[in-house]
Amino acid sequence: MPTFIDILIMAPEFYLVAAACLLLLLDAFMKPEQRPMLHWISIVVLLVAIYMLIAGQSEQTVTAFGDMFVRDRVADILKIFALLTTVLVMVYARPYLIDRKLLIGEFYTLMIFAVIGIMLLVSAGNLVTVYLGLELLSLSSYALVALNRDARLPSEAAIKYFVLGALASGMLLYGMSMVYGASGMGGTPSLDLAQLHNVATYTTTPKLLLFGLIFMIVGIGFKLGAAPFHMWIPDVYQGAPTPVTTLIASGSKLAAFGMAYRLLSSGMGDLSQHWQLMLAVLAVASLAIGNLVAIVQTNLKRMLAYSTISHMGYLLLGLAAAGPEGYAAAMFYAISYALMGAAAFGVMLALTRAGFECEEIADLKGLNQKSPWMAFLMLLAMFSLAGVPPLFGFWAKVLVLEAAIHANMLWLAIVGIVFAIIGLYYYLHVIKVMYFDKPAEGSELQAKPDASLRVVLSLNALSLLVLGLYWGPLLGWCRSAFGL
Amino acid sequence: MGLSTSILLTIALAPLVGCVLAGFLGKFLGRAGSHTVTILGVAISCALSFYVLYQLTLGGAETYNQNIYTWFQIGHFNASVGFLVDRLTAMMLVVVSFVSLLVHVYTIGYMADDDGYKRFFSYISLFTFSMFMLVMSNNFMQLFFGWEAVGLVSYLLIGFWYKRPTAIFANLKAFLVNRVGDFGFLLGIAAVLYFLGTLDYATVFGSAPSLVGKTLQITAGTQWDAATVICICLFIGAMGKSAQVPLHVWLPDSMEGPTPISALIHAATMVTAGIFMVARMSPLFELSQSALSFVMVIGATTALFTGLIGIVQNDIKRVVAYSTLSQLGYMTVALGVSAYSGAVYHLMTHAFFKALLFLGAGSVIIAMHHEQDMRYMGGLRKYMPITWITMWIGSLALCGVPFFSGFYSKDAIIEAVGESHRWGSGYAYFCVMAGALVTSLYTFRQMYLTFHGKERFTVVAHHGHAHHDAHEDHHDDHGHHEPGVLEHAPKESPWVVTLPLVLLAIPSLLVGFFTVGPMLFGGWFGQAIHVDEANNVLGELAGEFHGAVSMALHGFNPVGPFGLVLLAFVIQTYIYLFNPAMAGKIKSALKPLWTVLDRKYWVDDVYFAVFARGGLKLGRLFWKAGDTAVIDDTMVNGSVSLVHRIAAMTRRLQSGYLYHYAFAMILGLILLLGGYWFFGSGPIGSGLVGQ
Amino acid sequence: MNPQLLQLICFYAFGFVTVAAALSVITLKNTVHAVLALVLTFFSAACLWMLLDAEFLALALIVVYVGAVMVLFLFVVMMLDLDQEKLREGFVKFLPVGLIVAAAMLAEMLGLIGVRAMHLQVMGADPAAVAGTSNTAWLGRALYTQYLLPFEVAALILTVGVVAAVALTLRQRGDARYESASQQVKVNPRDRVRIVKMAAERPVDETPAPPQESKS
Amino acid sequence: MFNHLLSLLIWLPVAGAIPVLLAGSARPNLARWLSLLVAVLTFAVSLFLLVQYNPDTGGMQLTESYLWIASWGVHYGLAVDGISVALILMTTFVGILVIAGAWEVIQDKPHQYMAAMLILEGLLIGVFCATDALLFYALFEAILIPMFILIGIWGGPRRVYATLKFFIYTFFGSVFMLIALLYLYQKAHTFDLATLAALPLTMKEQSWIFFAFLIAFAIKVPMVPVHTWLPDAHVEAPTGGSVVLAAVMLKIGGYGFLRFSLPIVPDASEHFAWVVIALSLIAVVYIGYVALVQEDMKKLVAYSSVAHMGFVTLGIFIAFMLVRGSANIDMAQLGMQGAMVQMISHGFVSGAMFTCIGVLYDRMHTRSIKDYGGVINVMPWFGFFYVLFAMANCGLPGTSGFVGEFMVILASFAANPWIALFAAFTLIIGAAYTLWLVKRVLWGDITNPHVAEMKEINGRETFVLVAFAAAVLALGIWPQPLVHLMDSSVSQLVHQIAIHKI
Amino acid sequence: MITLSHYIVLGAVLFCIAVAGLFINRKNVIVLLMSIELMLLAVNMNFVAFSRFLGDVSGQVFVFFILTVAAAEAAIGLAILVLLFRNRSTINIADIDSMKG
Repeated sequence: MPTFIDILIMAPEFYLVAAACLLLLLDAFMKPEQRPMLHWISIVVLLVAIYMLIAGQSEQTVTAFGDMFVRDRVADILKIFALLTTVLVMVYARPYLIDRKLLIGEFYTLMIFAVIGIMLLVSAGNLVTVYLGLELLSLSSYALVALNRDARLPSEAAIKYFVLGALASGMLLYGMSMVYGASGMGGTPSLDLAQLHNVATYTTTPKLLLFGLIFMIVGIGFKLGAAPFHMWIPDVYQGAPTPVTTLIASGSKLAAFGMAYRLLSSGMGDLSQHWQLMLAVLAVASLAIGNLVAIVQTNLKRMLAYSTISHMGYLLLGLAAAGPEGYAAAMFYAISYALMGAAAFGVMLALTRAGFECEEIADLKGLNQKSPWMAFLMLLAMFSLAGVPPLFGFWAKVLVLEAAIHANMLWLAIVGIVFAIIGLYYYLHVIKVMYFDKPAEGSELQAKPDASLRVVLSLNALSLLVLGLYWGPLLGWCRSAFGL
Repeated sequence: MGLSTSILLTIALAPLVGCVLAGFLGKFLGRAGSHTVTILGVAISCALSFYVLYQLTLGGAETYNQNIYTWFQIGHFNASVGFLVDRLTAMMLVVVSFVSLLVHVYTIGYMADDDGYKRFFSYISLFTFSMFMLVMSNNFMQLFFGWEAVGLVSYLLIGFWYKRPTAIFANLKAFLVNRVGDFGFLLGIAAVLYFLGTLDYATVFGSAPSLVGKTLQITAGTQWDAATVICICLFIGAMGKSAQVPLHVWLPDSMEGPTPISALIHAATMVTAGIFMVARMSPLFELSQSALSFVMVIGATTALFTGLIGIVQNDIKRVVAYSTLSQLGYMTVALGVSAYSGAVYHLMTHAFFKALLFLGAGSVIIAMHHEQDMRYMGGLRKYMPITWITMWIGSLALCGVPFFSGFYSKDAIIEAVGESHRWGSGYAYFCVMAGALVTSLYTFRQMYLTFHGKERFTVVAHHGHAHHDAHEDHHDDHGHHEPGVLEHAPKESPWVVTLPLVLLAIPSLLVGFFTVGPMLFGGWFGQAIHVDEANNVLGELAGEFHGAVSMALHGFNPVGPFGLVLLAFVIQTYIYLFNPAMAGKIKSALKPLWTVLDRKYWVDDVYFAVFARGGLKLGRLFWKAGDTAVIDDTMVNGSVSLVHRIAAMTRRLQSGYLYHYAFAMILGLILLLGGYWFFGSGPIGSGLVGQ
Repeated sequence: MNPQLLQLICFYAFGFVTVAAALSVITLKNTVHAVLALVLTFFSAACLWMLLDAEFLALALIVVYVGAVMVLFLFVVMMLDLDQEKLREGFVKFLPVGLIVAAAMLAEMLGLIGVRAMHLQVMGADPAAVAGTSNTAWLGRALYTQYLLPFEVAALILTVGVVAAVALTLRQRGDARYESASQQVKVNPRDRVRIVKMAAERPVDETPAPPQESKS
Repeated sequence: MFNHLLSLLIWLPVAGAIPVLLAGSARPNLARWLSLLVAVLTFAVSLFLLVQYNPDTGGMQLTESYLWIASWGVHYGLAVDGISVALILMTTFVGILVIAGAWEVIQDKPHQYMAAMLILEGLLIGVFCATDALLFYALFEAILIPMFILIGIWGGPRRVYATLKFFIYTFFGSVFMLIALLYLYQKAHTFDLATLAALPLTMKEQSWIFFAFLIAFAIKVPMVPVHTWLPDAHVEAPTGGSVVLAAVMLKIGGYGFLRFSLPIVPDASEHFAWVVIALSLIAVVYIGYVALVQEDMKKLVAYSSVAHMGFVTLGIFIAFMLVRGSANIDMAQLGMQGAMVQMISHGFVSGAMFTCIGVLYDRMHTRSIKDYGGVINVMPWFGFFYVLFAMANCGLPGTSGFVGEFMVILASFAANPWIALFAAFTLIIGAAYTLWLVKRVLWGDITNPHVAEMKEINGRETFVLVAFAAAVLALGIWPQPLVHLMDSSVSQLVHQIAIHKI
Repeated sequence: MITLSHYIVLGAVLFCIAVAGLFINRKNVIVLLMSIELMLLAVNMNFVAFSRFLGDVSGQVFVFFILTVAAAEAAIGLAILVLLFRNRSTINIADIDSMKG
């Protein structure tokens, strides 16, 4: 039976569930002209949740509901950043939603449900929780993608996302079932990740365990967007409303990392020598496909989608290293990517207007003349994504490369670095368009006057610079989560 | 009383000050101001040079050898700027400053109408400074500095009339050919440093004997004598600066510069820097018989073959230029037979009479309104008597007629070559003897064509003052008017021009007579020049020397160089004074030979084709094939387009169809499973993942 | 008859039906038929689960899947009025690919699962019976104790399903009339009846205000 | 402040860029004056640095070290030795000149231009005083950003190609260095250069690391065959960009060799010195020929930069042959010093050459040599400077261009006469391409009527050229102060590389 | 006698049928969704069988959650499908390729 302690441990989650329900009710009872209030209320709700998480941090790992829910520093950090990026998304989304008449309660509630899904996922202590958290996140995401109901692309993106997502969870579940079965062969069958950790040592059929593991890796690969399970990413990024894309690109990646960490490290840590190479293969494939195909993109969102794929390749570099250093590096990478992605999409959101999506790279032509500040923020985001020092993204790359070398996978680090060179090209292309090209004829490119957006976006993008100059504490925090 | 640093510094820096003032403040100083400051500077140097010479010769001053400042100091290696002033230097100082001073004065007249008047004075003062630095240097580094600096000024002055395509071609050529020499020179300096560990003259010469037996491995199995390598490398530098075959090609072209420059730089002083340098390096050269043979053969070749070209030249300056080449060859031969004093002595006498000849030629050119072709001259003696007389003095000195200064130096060289037993000395002796004939041939031809015979120009009355002005504007742009047509009758040049002629004629006539005893045979140079006893040909000649008069009288021996002079005199007098048609006949009779000489043995053409055009072709090949095709197009852009192509192919995988996406996922799953199945249950690819 | 043999016969029978129906699902031309084949698959699967003493889940499968999900599928299929022929194009073309992939997959899976080891696993006593309860109670106990949190999360997921489905499909047409909960609650009696004071002889210009309705 | 002199030097220009940016395009003159002020202040601080630095002890001085990333042991570590001080001084000096040089030339968004320049300057200074490898690397790469912007916005017609090529090329090189650094970190658990220098490494490790460093620095220097980015970048860059690129940025490559390859992998450096030497000699000869046939002035000077930088790498690696082959410490020092002096000198000379070309370009808007001819007729003063710098470029004694090449040739003769032979070839080919350029541009009669309309250099341009000329001449006439500044540091370096690690 | 492998093999077969279904039905989204339902059935089959044979309740509980989620998933999936049909008047996957490359 749950005790008060259990509830205390899960306080942020419960609080958010309550808040989400409250928002649903508020939405139903609000006058149409009061609806915009929902925006600020949701942001406050999330900020309070962040505060609760920070305030409730603890050094030790604590579990609730009989190991169903694990609250450790890994989870806390991921949750804090997931919430933070969600706040960013909400702030950036406002003008976009207003322009497209999408500022409806469902957007905010689904967003919060998605965040709850993330939080459960990263705190999962049991395969069931993993699955349910994942589904909570996924289902909310599917709906969010399709939320702009009358546009052509979102429904297409949503159906692709949905079908592939369902397929991926099918495979994941199949893998889970096999792992469950394997755990029972010669021991107590269990869905508990902590107990699964030891299965490798006693099970009579490690083959079965590995077999299940492969299916689970497919599920993880899908969530991360690692090649060859990446196919949904470009279409969904492009088709989804930009704020939703932002969420998928930022918070969702943190969740994916959390899920991978929970399943692979917590659950299958003893088999690391088996899955390391699989992840390495996925990493190489992701790096190759992401970076190569991004080069030929003309749509900015699509380009960023491929860039995401390549970044997940780097993240996998850290995971494949399979040690505390590697996990810390991968988590650092996930955080950095979430912030960079949020900033890049944030600039796009700041430039969109009704009837002007600002999705094509060519739309940014001459941005430096029209709006130098926005161009500068985008420049920071792009250089950071490209991994050019002194920006945040560079250090993230350095860390995962170091982790790979540390794990004696020098070849993987070299592959990673070679693709970084190729990847550089398309980020530079964006900067080239913004800075070196003249504005298109009659271009009305201008930044939204929305003050909150401008301020938060500036902070977001500048944080890439600040964290690039002073990334020690964050790294220390990430490392402390893995006992370093 | 010794030599003080301040005196020497003043000598060196006074012209530099003049140069800077005239160059940068020319606007404020005006024309007169510019030439005043520069002449003043050089005059001070000249006076002090005489003072230094006096001190060293009669004043009992010790050789001065001190560093002025440390240029750089690395580890134990010290590169300094310093002065070494001994008698050799003092002689050079006097020659340089004296000729330079006269040329400065002469320039006032010669360049009177030129727009670049101030610039010109600035340049020649800079040259004087550079030359002082060269001759006063006490180490190789500073020597190289002066060496290159005079090259720079030569470059600037040859291209002084920068609008002329020929001038700017000639200056580039001069600089580059000199650079070829410098290339060897620098390697020689490097070799000196490598073997002896210092660049300071005194130390180098002091430890030079230690070079004996040292070798340098050039290729596997090939050991070269260190001294030979050093000396040949250094001499390559001298070949460039002193225009020895095969690096002589720049000197005739350098006549594109104004005539005072030809006199000062390309005849009297700068081109003799190589001779001076080898004389200065005598302790090193004495260590290598092979190098000296090399020097001798090169010098002999230059002496004869460049002189031959002089016979067929029509340009008054070019005749003198080829004569300079030939005389430089004489000096080099003297070096090659270890008669360093002879070389330096000839350097001095040559400086006076060759400067005189050039300035005289310049005077003629002024009179002829910048017409330089002798075929349009003739009979000028009645228009410009001073020039005529002084030119004759210079010519006789050049031919080596006894009692003239040139005789003493040249005859000594020929004698010395005759005495030498070094490998190649037979060839050298033939060359210098034949050269004596050749010298006289072109000299008399030149004198007759210019001053004697019929006038081959016409004077047309000029119309009005305005025309005159227009003429002046373009006066440096010669060749724009009809050849042989003058607007004024030729007349004697102003005093600023003739005065230097006279002042140069005096030493051309007399300096040999008074100095031959001590300087050539009396060991006047002392420690400055070092000759091994075994090589000391001049020492042997000294035994037969019984005074200047006796030597001159002895020189009237018809079976000797003087006989050749006489022969030439007879031939040329007959041809040019009595039978002018004869010249044409000889020319057509010896057409092939004439062509060879007129084309200058095709050396220029070959150089141009091989080095200039060949270099450009090679460069274009490197650029287009190497940089553009291989590196940029194939490697750089090629890999970019390869990446693009792969990307374009890969993007097709993203077909947009849901079932393809699912297919990809399942394929991925199958591959992972298959990989696992294939590699078995052991750690997959454990070789790739280290634990 | 040996109950074990009977079980085995039942397994093969239902297993065959399950597989055959599943194959029909993916091969039948008519989508409605395919849905019905899926229903059959679920039914036979439920029967197979019955063989495993998993009564609750077997029934739930029928209730939830057949009763709810499949009906929803049928509803959508029929509503969308699909062009069946077009949707079948290329079926034969891709059949070999599908078969090859599926066969490869199956071979790998069977090869890796280690069927032989599992062959040794025989069915023991019904664990629910061992625990002394029914399958439902056994399951329920676990669900409400150990799996309480997931249970709550499942509720949340269902909520999301509702919210999402509504948000996506609820179409507010201009001519439809809705009840506005907030306005119903906030209603003020004074708004309902308006007492209009009017002079007897003057004509009324203004029409009475229509009842307040939300169009948004 | 005395303890933070280096930080001040780095961050002053970077921070100074902010007000310049804020001045905005509406107040271009304010931006110009502000940036000039910042540049002058930076130069003043660097002079103060010169005073503070004690050249006699030679070791790292004015050290600043703060733990930057605790968990990685990365330090914000700054210190200078004589080599750094010299390079920093050159950077700040050139910094003033590029800002003065861009004054009214840059009309489009001058505030951004100036700010980018200042940031670039700060980062460059940072590179020269970083003692932590990771800090060095970060700055090394960060430099690309402002340079990318500078070329891309204010560059010529093919600027996009050029700047992308520049960026990717350089990035390509440096990432391998990053891998090498991370590998070293695995072994040493620090990025501190001094510790890495003492780290024992097997020959195999050294070789790999050597090549990783080589590719990074070779591209930066640049060495043949990875030099092709440079002509393109130079041709398209604005004048100031070209000046900084040639004068300072290329030096990072040489500096990197000194700071990384030599101390960390000395044995591999010795073993593969022939590779670098061969490439350097190819640079001198091959690139010399390529430069000869260029039709674009900037390209010609760019190629000549490659050739001249060949002396830097040559001098650095000659040292190994001398120290290890014949234990000739003096000559090794001479070679190393030569390389250093050549770096500084090339900074001034190439900077001046590019400034001159910029002056011409501002008037004619073409860099094609054939469009010019007879410029001296209308711009005599300009001609004076042009000839001066051309002479410096072909290594005339009395100019700075001579000193370094002289030293390197002298030293290389001691290593092997053949090396000296090829190196000395620069005397000929260098003079050929430079003076042929001068001939075609400066001398001759005016053939193009546009040339006749060209105006003599104005006061600002004169100031810039005079400053360059002063530096070129001062260094040529009396190199001893510079040599003395670096002497003990170079000496330490040479002694350090004499020690075998295996 | 029924053994675990019977059920597991059945599950594998169902899984592969689902996979085959994904491939051969390249047009109809609904059949794709049904294939995925088959896949989930295979998973459930595994879980139930493991649970029963290993005598552990967790497997069956997991199936319970899968069923629940599948219901919600079906609702959302079909909602999206309806939306798609409204926008495109087709659910033919071959026509839904506005985004590619």
